[in-house]
Amino acid sequence: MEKEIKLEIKELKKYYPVLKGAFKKVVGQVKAVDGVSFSVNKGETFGIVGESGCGKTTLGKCLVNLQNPSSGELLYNDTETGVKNALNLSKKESFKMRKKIQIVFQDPYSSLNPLKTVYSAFEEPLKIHKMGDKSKRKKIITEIFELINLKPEFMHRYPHEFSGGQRQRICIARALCIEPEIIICDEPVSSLDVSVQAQILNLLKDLQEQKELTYIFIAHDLSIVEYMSDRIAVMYLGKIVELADAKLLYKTCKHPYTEALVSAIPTPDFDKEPIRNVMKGDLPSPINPPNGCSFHTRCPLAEERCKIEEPNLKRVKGSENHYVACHLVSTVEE
Amino acid sequence: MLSYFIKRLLAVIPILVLTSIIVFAGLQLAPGDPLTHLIDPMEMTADFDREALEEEYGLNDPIYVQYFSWAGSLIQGELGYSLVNGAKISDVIFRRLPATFELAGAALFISSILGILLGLISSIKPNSSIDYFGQGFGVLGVSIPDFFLGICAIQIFAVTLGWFPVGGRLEYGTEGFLDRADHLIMPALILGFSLTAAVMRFTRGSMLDILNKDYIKTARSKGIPERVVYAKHALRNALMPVVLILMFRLPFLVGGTIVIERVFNWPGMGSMIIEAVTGNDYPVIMVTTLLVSYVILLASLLVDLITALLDPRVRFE
Amino acid sequence: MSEQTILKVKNLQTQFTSGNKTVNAVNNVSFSLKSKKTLGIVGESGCGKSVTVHSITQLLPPLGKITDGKVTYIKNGNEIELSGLKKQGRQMRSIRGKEIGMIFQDPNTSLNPVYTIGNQIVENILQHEKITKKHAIEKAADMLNSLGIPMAHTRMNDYPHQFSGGMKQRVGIAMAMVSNPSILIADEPTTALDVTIQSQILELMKRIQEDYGTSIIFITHNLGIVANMADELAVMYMGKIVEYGSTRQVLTSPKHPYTEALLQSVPFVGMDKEKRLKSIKGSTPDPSSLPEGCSFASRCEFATEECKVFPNEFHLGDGHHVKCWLYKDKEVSIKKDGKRDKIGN
Amino acid sequence: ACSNDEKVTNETDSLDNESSNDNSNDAKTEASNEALLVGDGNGEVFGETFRTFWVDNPNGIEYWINRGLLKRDADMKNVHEDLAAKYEVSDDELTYTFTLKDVVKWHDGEEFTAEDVKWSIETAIKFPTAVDTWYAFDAIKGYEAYKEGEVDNLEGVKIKGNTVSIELRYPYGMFLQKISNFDILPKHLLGDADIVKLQQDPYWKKPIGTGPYKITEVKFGEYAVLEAFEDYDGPEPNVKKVLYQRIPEGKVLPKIQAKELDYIGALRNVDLVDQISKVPGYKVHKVPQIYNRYFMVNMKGSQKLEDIKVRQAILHAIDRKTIVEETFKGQAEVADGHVPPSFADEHNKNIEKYEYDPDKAVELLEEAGFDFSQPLKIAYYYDNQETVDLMNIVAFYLEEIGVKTEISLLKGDLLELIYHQADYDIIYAALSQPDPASAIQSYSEGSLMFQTVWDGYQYDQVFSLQEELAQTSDLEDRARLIKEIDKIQAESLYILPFYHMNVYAAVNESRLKTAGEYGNEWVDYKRHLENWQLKN
Amino acid sequence: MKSVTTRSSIVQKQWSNLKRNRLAVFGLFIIVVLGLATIFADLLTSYSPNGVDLSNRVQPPSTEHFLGTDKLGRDVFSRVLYGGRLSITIGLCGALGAAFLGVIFGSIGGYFGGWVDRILLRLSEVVMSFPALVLIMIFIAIFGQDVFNLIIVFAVTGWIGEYRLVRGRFLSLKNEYFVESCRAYGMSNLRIIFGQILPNAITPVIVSVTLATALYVIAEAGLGYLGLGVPPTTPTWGNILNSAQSIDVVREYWWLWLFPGSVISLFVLGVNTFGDGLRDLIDPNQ
Ligand SMILES: Nc1ncnc2c1ncn2[C@@H]1O[C@H](COP(=O)(O)OP(=O)(O)OP(=O)(O)O)[C@@H](O)[C@H]1O
Ligand SMILES: Nc1ncnc2c1ncn2[C@@H]1O[C@H](COP(=O)(O)OP(=O)(O)OP(=O)(O)O)[C@@H](O)[C@H]1O
Ligand SMILES: [Mg+2]
Ligand SMILES: [Mg+2]
Ligand code: NI
Repeated sequence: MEKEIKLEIKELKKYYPVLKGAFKKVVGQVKAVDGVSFSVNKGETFGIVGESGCGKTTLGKCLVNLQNPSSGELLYNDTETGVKNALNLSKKESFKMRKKIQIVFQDPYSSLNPLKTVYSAFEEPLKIHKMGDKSKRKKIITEIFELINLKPEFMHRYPHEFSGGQRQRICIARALCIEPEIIICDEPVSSLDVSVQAQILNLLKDLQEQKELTYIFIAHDLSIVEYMSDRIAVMYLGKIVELADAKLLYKTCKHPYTEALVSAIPTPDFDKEPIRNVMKGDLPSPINPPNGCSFHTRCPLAEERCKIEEPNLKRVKGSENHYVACHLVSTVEE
Repeated sequence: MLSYFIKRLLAVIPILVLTSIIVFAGLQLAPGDPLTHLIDPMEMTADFDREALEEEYGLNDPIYVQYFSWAGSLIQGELGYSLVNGAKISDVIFRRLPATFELAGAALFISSILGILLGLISSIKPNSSIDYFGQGFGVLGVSIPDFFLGICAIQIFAVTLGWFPVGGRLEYGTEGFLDRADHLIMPALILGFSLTAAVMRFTRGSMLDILNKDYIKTARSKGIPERVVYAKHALRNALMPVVLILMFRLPFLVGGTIVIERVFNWPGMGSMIIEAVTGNDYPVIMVTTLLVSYVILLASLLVDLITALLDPRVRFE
Repeated sequence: MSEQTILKVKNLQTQFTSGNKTVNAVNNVSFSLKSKKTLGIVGESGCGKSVTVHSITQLLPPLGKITDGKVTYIKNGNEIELSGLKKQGRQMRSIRGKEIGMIFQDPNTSLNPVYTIGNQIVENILQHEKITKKHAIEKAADMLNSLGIPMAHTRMNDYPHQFSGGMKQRVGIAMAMVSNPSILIADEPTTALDVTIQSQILELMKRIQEDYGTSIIFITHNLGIVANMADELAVMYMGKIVEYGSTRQVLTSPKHPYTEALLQSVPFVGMDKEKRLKSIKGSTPDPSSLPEGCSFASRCEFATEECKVFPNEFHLGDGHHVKCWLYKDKEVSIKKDGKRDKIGN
Repeated sequence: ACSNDEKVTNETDSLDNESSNDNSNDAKTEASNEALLVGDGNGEVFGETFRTFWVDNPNGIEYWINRGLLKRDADMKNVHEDLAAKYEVSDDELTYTFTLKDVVKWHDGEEFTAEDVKWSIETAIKFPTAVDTWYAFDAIKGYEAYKEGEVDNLEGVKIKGNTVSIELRYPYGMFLQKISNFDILPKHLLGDADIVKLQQDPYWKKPIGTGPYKITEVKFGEYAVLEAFEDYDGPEPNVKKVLYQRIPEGKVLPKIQAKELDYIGALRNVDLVDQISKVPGYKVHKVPQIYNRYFMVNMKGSQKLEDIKVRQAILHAIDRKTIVEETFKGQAEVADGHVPPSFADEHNKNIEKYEYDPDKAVELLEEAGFDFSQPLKIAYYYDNQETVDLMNIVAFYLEEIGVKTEISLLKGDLLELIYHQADYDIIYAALSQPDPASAIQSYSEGSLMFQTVWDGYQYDQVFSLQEELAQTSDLEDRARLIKEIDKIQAESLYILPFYHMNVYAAVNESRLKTAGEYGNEWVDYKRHLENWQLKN
Repeated sequence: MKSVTTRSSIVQKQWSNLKRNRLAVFGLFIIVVLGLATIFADLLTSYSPNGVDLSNRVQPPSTEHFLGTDKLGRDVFSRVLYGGRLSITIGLCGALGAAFLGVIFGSIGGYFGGWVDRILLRLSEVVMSFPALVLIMIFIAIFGQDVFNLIIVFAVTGWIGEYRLVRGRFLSLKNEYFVESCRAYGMSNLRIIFGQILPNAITPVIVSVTLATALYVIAEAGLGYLGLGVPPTTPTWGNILNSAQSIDVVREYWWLWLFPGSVISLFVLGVNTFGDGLRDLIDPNQ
């Protein structure tokens, strides 16, 4: 089956200025996202993992236009109008774009305005995008409520009357109600209790099936990303260090960082070797990322070359869908 | 630390300039005319030479010239002359400032010590009777207008009991501080009263806040005695916002000084400001407000410094 | 049993009262900690894990109160009843830090920002040992060094904000361990940390246990971590221990429906994508208005009428206990000494 | 000179002084035993610096330390020699010749000369706020040219040895009285100062004069110590030392009750005078002085009061007698004109009186077709409590007869607000004047009032009387003219007279024996300071 | 399941919480009693606040004149009531005006950040470095004594508190996910600011307005005492106290200052305790 590319990112960068002093002089830059390229196919789930602060959220926000990328291209394949670079759209077009890509945030507690009823949380986006009149909107919302397994009579309640899991379902539903094609899930379960995480993950899977949605699934928990995604990108300090099919990644990870990540995942599986590859040191500051391979400061295998030369993301030799940015892995130029 | 201080100092400069411009501009807006305070308008005759007068007071230069000549001479320490009585402002301030500093300083000293102490006591046993007493005192302190309290105090302690003089600061023949301490006690206490209450309330709130912090739990988990937990771990953290609030309260203190000086006939800057305002004495208003605001800015610098001393996060910023 | 018990908690009940609401944050909890072993406590947020361990050292928030139960610390055969001590009394304080060290969840907030980390560690030493300050500093530096903080001597003059999260947690551990306590209570010590840092800290804690022979109470909500860390495991739900046993027992053959569901609701690496996760319906009830009976009943797929009454504890052998009516018939009645090791009512 | 004294009663600055309850240290008691303790009833004395003696109501201390060529009697009419040994007036009353005393020394030892006199007159003409000399110095020959700076020399003033002759362009009836109130300042100290910046000269920090006392110590805002001047050319004063204190009004009574004040003049606070008179040993003396309270009518801007009946009605509506009796406890009199009865010669008993008669007031208003729906705008510009009280009383009485009122306090550029914007129907004023002629001066052609808000209401009869008055020096003629002008005022009511306030001086008679003459505190008159004596 | 909660039931719940705070209820009681008394002053006294009665000057309290009479024979009780009406209005309007400015500036500065914010911040620092009373006095000297001017002046000099509060709230709230998601589906900035964030930032402002009202009532009294408040011919609490500047009033006519002063203190006390109660309700930690 020929895969249809839904979204393609080329060399996306987002630098935040570091301001200092009374005059707010720019003294440096946080390279939150530093040259990321990938493409997402229609209907797939593209997972992104990485440690805290590596730029996952920033990337996600860039994709939905909540942050203006510093540079790069964001090609969006609209079912109606074809491929467009989402970064240089007119105001009107970008408003339309918003309808197509939606985002679900990490914290369902702060994702809903505590002073607005859930109903109005749904109604606002519908109103803004002029979807239907009052009764039509009510119908849409009622349907959505059923879709997420909530009783429609809860519609007029305030967010604080819902549990975390319910809220996250509401957030997902709200993102869905304007019928987007892509949903970015930024750590949608990490602030939920373990017992309700599964509800959300299952719901996301069900919805994807029903609505042919494309997901970009962000998390720092490799096991969850792996479970949810078709392909996974591993981020480190604003860059993708490894990108592969989910099944492959866990078994045949190439990058030392991915290895460390995989081995650090605690599993309640007694047969698994306990922690074997403890990585030294902390994540360096993205303000002054190390030269060369940004991972070399923590890499157990680092060589001289790694300190000087920055590795590019290249395809792993002998593997079709597996890319890695490491000097120590034999790759092929494309 | 030094460089931090210098940086803070430099950051204040634009505010200083802005302040002076605002003060100047504001007073240009004033329709007031000091001339009519020299001579009753009813006595003015038709051939009264107004222009000469304006020239006498330099009121007819273009505005920016007035500003620059004013600002220029300010920098040289030349503060100008009062329109109303022709006195050299620097002389007047020099004469009045010590009185105000004495009063405000005493009030600030008393109230910060007392306020912090009371707040601390209150916070250690929240909802105890001591705490209720403290809270009651706190809310009373911020509720009673200080001049009213002053009037009551005069009536009770000066008029009825005769413990303290009715007002004033010094008199013919008295020189030393102790000679006039009896004049100072009542106004300083009254002026400090509401500040004490405010500081007390704030210290209490801040302490209760800090006592909920995780690191207090950590400290307790080490088995150190409660008094060390309070004195070492909680107080220093709680003090930072208190120092800040003291700073924020400083303008109130100055405002209070104005009123209290009036109540107690204290010959300080406050009465001078009132006089200048009622007399439309521009130069004096300008210079004194500017001076007061600079003192407050200076105090804010000081507060920053203290905060930096108390809080390494600021220091190493 | 050959293993020595070092801490015994019996029928502990801790309440929070605010206004007219009373929350039984910890309800009838009993467990014991064996010397040089690790006891894991898992459970969802708000199930009472922290309150349980804070009750041991009586470090409860102002509104919290131990209303029932006994906490006994056993040192060299001497039993000290901690629950009978005065909250801030000398005896209680001599236990804290000296006998029982604690590490908290968020290293970013659990260190006092205005004192150097050296100061904060030394404080603990000087409180419990009669040595000179110089010695204490030496000792603290050694401790930090052994926990993998390079140049410990100079770094001791740094303030917490100059440290990264992982380093701060190491400082926290150093602070708890520096007086060489017999028990270390770690309240979700890695939840706020990244996976890679988390594994560093976990390694460290294991090493400490080996080096110092410390008994550890390890709180987490991550089943993966307990599998690695704990010898015994208590699963808590709404203030009660619903299942208790060796880690292997509990994780490989979970008995309580809650434990079981919990295990099946998290994906693990390499899991079959097509397989649906098991989701527990509903969410945790409001702790201030718990229904009668088994508090899990409303979410339990096996719930019956019986669950309207709170289940007894059933002993399934090898120290595996569960509180669920499903096991009322499966209880192995080994009453060796005539006494039934009963946890519940 | 006269004064805007109302404004200073609200004096904030204040200073130290002793309360009745404080009986502190010996040094002070000693000091007070030997010194005459004088209070500044005026309230504005040397707050921050001394003010140029020529401006309106400057310090109150200058009468102790400085002098003019002549000195008036306490009744403000006749004059005597002071710095001048003798004076002559030419028959046409255009030339005045003053022969100075031979040896007069300034406090710094320098000799007083005719140069000082000439310099003082010239400088005062150029000094903008030298109120005292208005009108009088205008009459000097060459005034215009000198004032405009066309010439360097004032033509009318000539000196020859120790005589000074002043030539006028036209007769000025009050010239001698005016010159008697004019302080001569030392040219050798102030001669080089920029005239418009004269006030800023360091001289004013501790001024010197030729008077019987010199300043030895000043604490601005608090007190000044005066000592007898050893080279004084007149009789040596009995009292060698004077402690001149600045006392806020509120502190006068405690001070007096503690017997820490021997003399204080210019007392106007009714309650205070009442209470002082009850303190044993003290006596209050009523001072012959004109101090009037009245309303000016806005004749031009306000159509409402155009009809004289309305103006009459306002006076009829207000029970001035009760106000005077109740709130002033008899320390004031209802005014019909501008000259109080105490100036018997100039007081006109036969002028129109407007008694309290609300019914008549209503009647008059109705006759005049007064629009009761529009409020009467009352303005005032003194912001003290007493004025506010009076405004409230006036408003109350007017509202009793159905006239709405709108009271506003003018602030800011008063000249502009009063004379040009003039957004009021009546405006309150309270002025003290040294003599009857000055009291009626706003009814002269040169007054700002006539030139602005009374514009168009020419009053030829008054103007010619005023002109005659200005040129007449004969006291009887003057009295007649003043009476006449006052009568016209009372009939035309451009000014609504309210009352004459009494002014008092308080003396601790158990300690101080004064010469028994008390005049207008704001004017230089013969106090016979050298005869003052401290008992015991 | 729980019954459906509506906004009014939230209010009800808060109200019942408030009721439990006895001090706050006490404060509210004072506010209501004094407020009603001033509103219905004409029912409580037959004397006009400006009714001069020169034959009855400075009478001590009696059955006829409940709180005595002043120097013009006006009934002090009536003046205190009518004066309170204006004083409370001034205080409240001043506080509301200041809050309005503070909220607008704070929302705009906090939401947009950048140079707008920096300018506002500098401005607030400058305003803050002037003592409010001095600033107010200068403003009054410039614009004249007038009730409306006084309110404006209070607003112009008093917005800093609310500004900082709202700005702070905005700074933290603008990064909350619910705001981000509003932006994600394309809501306009104005709607986000005023429709979404502001309601969440407004509760502390309510407390602040309450406490500011107390502050301004005191400020009005202080200014009136100094003779710099509203025109002295209008009775307000401050202007009534103006007479207490002279020591003989303090000595001899205690009822002229003791009663109005006590009423001010009582009212402010009520407002403060009520404000504290409200704050406890909103932020139980403080
Ligand atoms: N608005 C901002 N201004 C400046 N720096 C920012 C901003 N937002 C994020 N950053 C910085 O960019 C980097 C990447 O942040 P981002 O939130 O994208 O990380 P993340 O991978 O989502 O982390 P987490 O797992 O904690 O959510 C961080 O170092 C962060 O400090
Ligand atoms: N300070 C407090 N005041 C009132 N109730 C409290 C307080 N602390 C805890 N509780 C109650 O005790 C219960 C258990 O809290 P506890 O902190 O022990 O949970 P936990 O299992 O540690 O959760 P987490 O995983 O979030 O740390 C909570 O549900 C709460 O209702
Ligand atoms: Mg993130
Ligand atoms: Mg916890
Ligand atoms: Ni005069």
